[in-house]
Amino acid sequence: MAVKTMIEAIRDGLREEMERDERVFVLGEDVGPRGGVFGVTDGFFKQFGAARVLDTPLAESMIAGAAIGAAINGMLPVAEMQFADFSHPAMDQIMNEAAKIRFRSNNDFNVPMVIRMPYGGGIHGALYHSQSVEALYGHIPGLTVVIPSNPYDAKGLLKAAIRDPDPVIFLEHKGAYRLIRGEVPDEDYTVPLGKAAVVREGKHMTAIAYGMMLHHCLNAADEMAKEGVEVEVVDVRTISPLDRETLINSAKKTGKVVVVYEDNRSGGWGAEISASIAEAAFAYLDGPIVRVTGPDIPAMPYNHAQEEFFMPNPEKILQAMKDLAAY
Amino acid sequence: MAVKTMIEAIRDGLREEMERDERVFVLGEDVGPRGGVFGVTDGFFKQFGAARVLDTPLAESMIAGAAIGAAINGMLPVAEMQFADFSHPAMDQIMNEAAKIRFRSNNDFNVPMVIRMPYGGGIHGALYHSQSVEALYGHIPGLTVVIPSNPYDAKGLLKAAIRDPDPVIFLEHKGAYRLIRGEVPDEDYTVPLGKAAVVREGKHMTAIAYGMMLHHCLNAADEMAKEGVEVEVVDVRTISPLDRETLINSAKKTGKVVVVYEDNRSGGWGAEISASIAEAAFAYLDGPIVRVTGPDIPAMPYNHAQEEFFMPNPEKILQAMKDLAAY
Amino acid sequence: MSTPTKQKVESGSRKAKAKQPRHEELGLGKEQLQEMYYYMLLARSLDERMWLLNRQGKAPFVISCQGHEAIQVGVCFAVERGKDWFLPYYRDLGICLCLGMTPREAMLQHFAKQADPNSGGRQMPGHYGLKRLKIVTGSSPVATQLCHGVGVALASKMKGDDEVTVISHGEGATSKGDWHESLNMAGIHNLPVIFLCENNQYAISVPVPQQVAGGSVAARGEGYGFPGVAVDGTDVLEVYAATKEAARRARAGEGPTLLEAITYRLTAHSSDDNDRTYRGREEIDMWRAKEPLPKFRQYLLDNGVATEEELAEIKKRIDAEVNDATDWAEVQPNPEASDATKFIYAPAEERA
Amino acid sequence: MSTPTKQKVESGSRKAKAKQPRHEELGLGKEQLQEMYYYMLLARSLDERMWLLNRQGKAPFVISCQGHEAIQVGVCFAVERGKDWFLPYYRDLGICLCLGMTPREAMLQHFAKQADPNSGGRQMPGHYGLKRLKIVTGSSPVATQLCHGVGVALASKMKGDDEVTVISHGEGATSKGDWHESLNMAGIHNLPVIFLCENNQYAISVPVPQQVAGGSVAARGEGYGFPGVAVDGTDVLEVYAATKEAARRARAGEGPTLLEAITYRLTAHSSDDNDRTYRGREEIDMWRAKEPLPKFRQYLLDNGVATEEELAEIKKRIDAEVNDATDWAEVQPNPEASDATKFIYAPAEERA
Ligand SMILES: Cc1ncc(C[n+]2csc(CCOP(=O)(O)OP(=O)(O)O)c2C)c(N)n1
Ligand SMILES: Cc1ncc(C[n+]2csc(CCOP(=O)(O)OP(=O)(O)O)c2C)c(N)n1
Ligand SMILES: [Mg+2]
Ligand SMILES: [Mg+2]
Repeated sequence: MAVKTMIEAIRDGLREEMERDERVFVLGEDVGPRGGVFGVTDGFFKQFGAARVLDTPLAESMIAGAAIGAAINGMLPVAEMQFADFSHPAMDQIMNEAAKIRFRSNNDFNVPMVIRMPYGGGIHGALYHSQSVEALYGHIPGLTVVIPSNPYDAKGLLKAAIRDPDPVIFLEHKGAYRLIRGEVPDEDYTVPLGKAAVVREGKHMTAIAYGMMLHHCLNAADEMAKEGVEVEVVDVRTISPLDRETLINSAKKTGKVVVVYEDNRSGGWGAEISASIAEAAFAYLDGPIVRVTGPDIPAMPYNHAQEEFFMPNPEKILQAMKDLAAY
Repeated sequence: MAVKTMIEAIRDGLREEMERDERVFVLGEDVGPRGGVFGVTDGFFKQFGAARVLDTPLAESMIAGAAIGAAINGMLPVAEMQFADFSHPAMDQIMNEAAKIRFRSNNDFNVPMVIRMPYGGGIHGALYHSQSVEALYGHIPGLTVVIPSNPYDAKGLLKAAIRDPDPVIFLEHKGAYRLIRGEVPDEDYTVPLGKAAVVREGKHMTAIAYGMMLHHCLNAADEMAKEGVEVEVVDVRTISPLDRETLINSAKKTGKVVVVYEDNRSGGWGAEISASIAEAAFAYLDGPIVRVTGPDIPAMPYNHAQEEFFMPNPEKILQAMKDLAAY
Repeated sequence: MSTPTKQKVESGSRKAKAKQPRHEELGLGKEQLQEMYYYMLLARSLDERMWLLNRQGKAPFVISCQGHEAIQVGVCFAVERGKDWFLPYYRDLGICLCLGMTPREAMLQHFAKQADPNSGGRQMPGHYGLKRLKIVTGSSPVATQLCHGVGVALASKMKGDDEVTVISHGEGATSKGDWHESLNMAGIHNLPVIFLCENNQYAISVPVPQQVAGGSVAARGEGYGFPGVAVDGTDVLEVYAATKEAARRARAGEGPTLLEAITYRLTAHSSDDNDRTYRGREEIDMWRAKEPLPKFRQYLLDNGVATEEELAEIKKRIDAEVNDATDWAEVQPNPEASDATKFIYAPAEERA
Repeated sequence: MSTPTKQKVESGSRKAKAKQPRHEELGLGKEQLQEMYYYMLLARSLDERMWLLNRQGKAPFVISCQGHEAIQVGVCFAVERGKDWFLPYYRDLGICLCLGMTPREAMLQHFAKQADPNSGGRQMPGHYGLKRLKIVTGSSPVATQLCHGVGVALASKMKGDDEVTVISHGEGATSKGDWHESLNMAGIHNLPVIFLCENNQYAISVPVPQQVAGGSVAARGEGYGFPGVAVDGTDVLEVYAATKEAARRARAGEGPTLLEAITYRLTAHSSDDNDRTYRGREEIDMWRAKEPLPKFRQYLLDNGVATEEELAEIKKRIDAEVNDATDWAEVQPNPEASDATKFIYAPAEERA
């Protein structure tokens, strides 16, 4: 197995799906000759041509809406929002249209499409190139929202998303693109949507996270292990529909839960995770369900000090774990 | 004091503010001669003229964005989204612009504006005239999100919102417009933003809700009282920033909490309420934090049976309260 | 806004050439014309019945096609029904009927019955969607279907399918960002799309001068590099002719056409509206005089396309169909509460 | 996309009338012209320094005005600075300097320093906003400022203030719904707005033919009922003349103007871009030959507006200012982490 970065795994997955199925095509801003501003579609324009690697006008609502229409007429579009922060103009198309089409047509129509969005901060992207949007999309039934944390999952989940008959929002952490590496098999595989994964077993405490934060949790768990506290780390992977069973089982097993997310605290997706556990695992809990999150400020600042202030990191998580362990 | 409906109280509050301060003006679709599709601005066109009661083109993003600009240039716009369900095209302007302007300009600019949106279901409005949107906007720091449950609060909160120097999303439950009546003083008053209210005291259990659901909770609490269970009912009033203190104090006092919201369950605003309590009041809890919510389906159906299936109501709440009381 | 302005009529009514009636010039025969009349009257009759049922408390909501019949029927007859795609909006009862939605199906929707083929009673009336007829499911948010239609047409082009996509909407919809983004995209890719604007002078209460800067929707075509054509939307033959040309262009790879069909909304916006707050009797009367149905009726009689008897026969047939549809649909089963959780995602076996 | 097409030049370069130099015809004197040149060169010099600092690892990001200087300076000199409102975008360093942002302030922003008057180091460089100069705070999402500008102008009109609002943006921004919604609103209310499109042929990598259906931004004005004017954006006097007329119209209550100033983006999109993936050397060279700065320099010399010595003096002054700004700003304090929670809402005492 080759070791790849996140971005390579995503690129490979997308390319293989385009090779496998003629109906798959990509559309978005600068995905053509430029290969996407992060290079996910690097080389695609040459390999697949302008028709299947479509540079669109700067119009996110149209990108999402045209993808819906193309999906209805037999294609399998993979749209790119250049940054998750710029997906807001498409929220009407994504939330009110894509998410509701199977439901509102009583199963007559469905929308097999994927919208990829680079998200997340810590990359000097400031207010508008750092946002987390999973809480907004995760709230909308009809959408499947995915966040991979490692190259293996990224490729397998992306393939599953492209083959899924319903709209999938596929969020890729920008900080992880080149930083996170891992083994990826050469043969075709998928990772099932809707399933969380226990990526580290432990019995004293559960840490729940996804995307970049998963790695910070693993780092913090390593530290905790040195002090004899075995932290079970759960990778949510599919934000919505949420695999409550896996999360709740882990919470029941350890009795203590830390939920970590990069998004600002209030109404972040970890609130749903916490509430689900508070409702279903109350009798098993030995301590409060603790959240380590971005602060409730409007967005991530550009300057280094304030960006660092915003981002959860292993130290902040470790502190919360220690406090909870001592509860 | 006169008894008024919600809609009368809102209309009075808005009219009085326009009379009090020339900078206040309304803009939106059909707010002019038509007086708004629900009649909130009925008579305003005649009283204040076309310039201050501005019928806009059908363009929600522009409505929100132009309100931002007008606020920056010294006016106090009160924009109307005809239905909360149609505010999605304006989410970029509301979330990425209005919410972040004071922050991003380091306090150089601010945006004193209000966006009113009728929300909520149970009125045969189907998928697109029934939605709850407080979880989406509540998640965004920089916005203040308000939901009044009664005419007194509606008028007082609207006045506070108009006088507030930052953007306020003001959500009005359509089902409550003509149904909910209450005493409203003639003299000028405001109800402070950011403060929840304990509207019924109790010691055995806390029910937390807002908008229409608050009334269903009160009804259910009446029933519980007959069985000797005193339910404390808390009206959240300001969704965000959330008055955690009042909610947590009540939870600590009673040890049992039911959170009720009409929105679909996953990632609804009650998840934040639940998570906040699970984190801060754990040691005081005598039972799981229970949620009574709309189901996780894409939206409210039009036909009666399925609409009823969607809406939380006093019976469903009562059942949850009984179960929790027995825990 | 009071009179229908004909900004630019590029096709239609070429009166010259001796006395050949317009329909013959257009290659339309007696049978087709009678069928067009049938659909116009069917749409009107069903629509009127829907209002009646609403007033009787049997259906909470109506939104009307009255005044739009000539546009909707004219357009449908000029394209290839069953092969071409439609993205209608809530006024397009006439379009859906022409494409093959039956009166019974229309009434199933009106009563929000379980068997409503558009949505199983989930959506409000007027929210169409029938895959078998290539009518793409629509929503309430205005103008979103423009983007979908552009995507449908893009897919047709990518697959090499000879399909035209008709996207209809009101003039209020032209103010939305989605409208612009879609026309721009269609123009860039020369997509086989007909943008059909049914300009009925009002968006609920807001009249054209407050809605459309410059006053003309058709005038905007040029800015996107394709023709914008305004036609008299009360004249079914004029609409037919303009659509025929737009469809020809689309099929020939010449790209989109923006068609503005000018008419008047004869009813209130919907059963929830009260139009007396914003428009006067005289204006309505003035437009009533130009109504599409009597005008076409007269044309049929004047040109010997139909006799009074034939027209009476058509009306009788329609009355029977409307009665049948109403009576039949009313007693069909209502949706089950528990079915509300169905069809959110594909069943597990269809998933990857 | 290779050559600057002049779709429609309604004003500017009226060559006729004997030999009067263009600037005199426009009522501009020697001092103003030298000042214009000063600002163009100042913008270019600061911009170049910013790239240098970026390459030295002292600033993570640059986005450039190179190629846009004639537009930005020409526009500013044609309106009333200090009185009129501006909603610039990230390329408008030249506009902000002309309006009174100092080189030191520009460098505070570039280094994201605490004292950065645009955002206190919170936003990326190029995200301007200075209330004292009536420069409205901008964001990254493209085209949102169009709506704000329309609102600013609406407020001016409501209050009876004699203010013009200039809203600038790239040609990529014209594809956004907000662009259309704003032009429509401005047209309906005849607002005193200048929509300034700085068409530099690319939106990151996407060239005009894939961005603008029909190929001309200016051609879209007509559809909104107001003039669309295309000018050579490398010619500061042509931009000045067209803006002067647009501002006159706005102040006279004649409504908005859509001004398309055609130029070329001389650098990569930003320091994060690599433009060799999508455009060739020859194209860049061809445009380099039309650069705004040498062209204007030559004009000044040819028309006796400035001597080589005077120009050298200007350059010297600018070099000193750029050095001073860099050195000074670099050592100013960085923002404090704990200040990140400030200024989300008004302080309690300002609230109702
Ligand atoms: C995005 C959005 N905003 C507002 C509404 C409410 N609304 C429904 S129909 C309508 C007017 C539409 O006017 P027009 O496009 O002219 O169509 P018409 O009804 O006149 O045929 C409005 C404002 C909506 N459905 N969607
Ligand atoms: C809504 C939105 N989508 C995408 C982006 C990413 N982006 C930043 S600048 C840009 C291109 C803008 O091109 P143009 O308007 O022509 O301005 P230019 O940079 O050429 O001056 C893009 C796609 C963004 N900032 N906002
Ligand atoms: Mg209309
Ligand atoms: Mg550009």
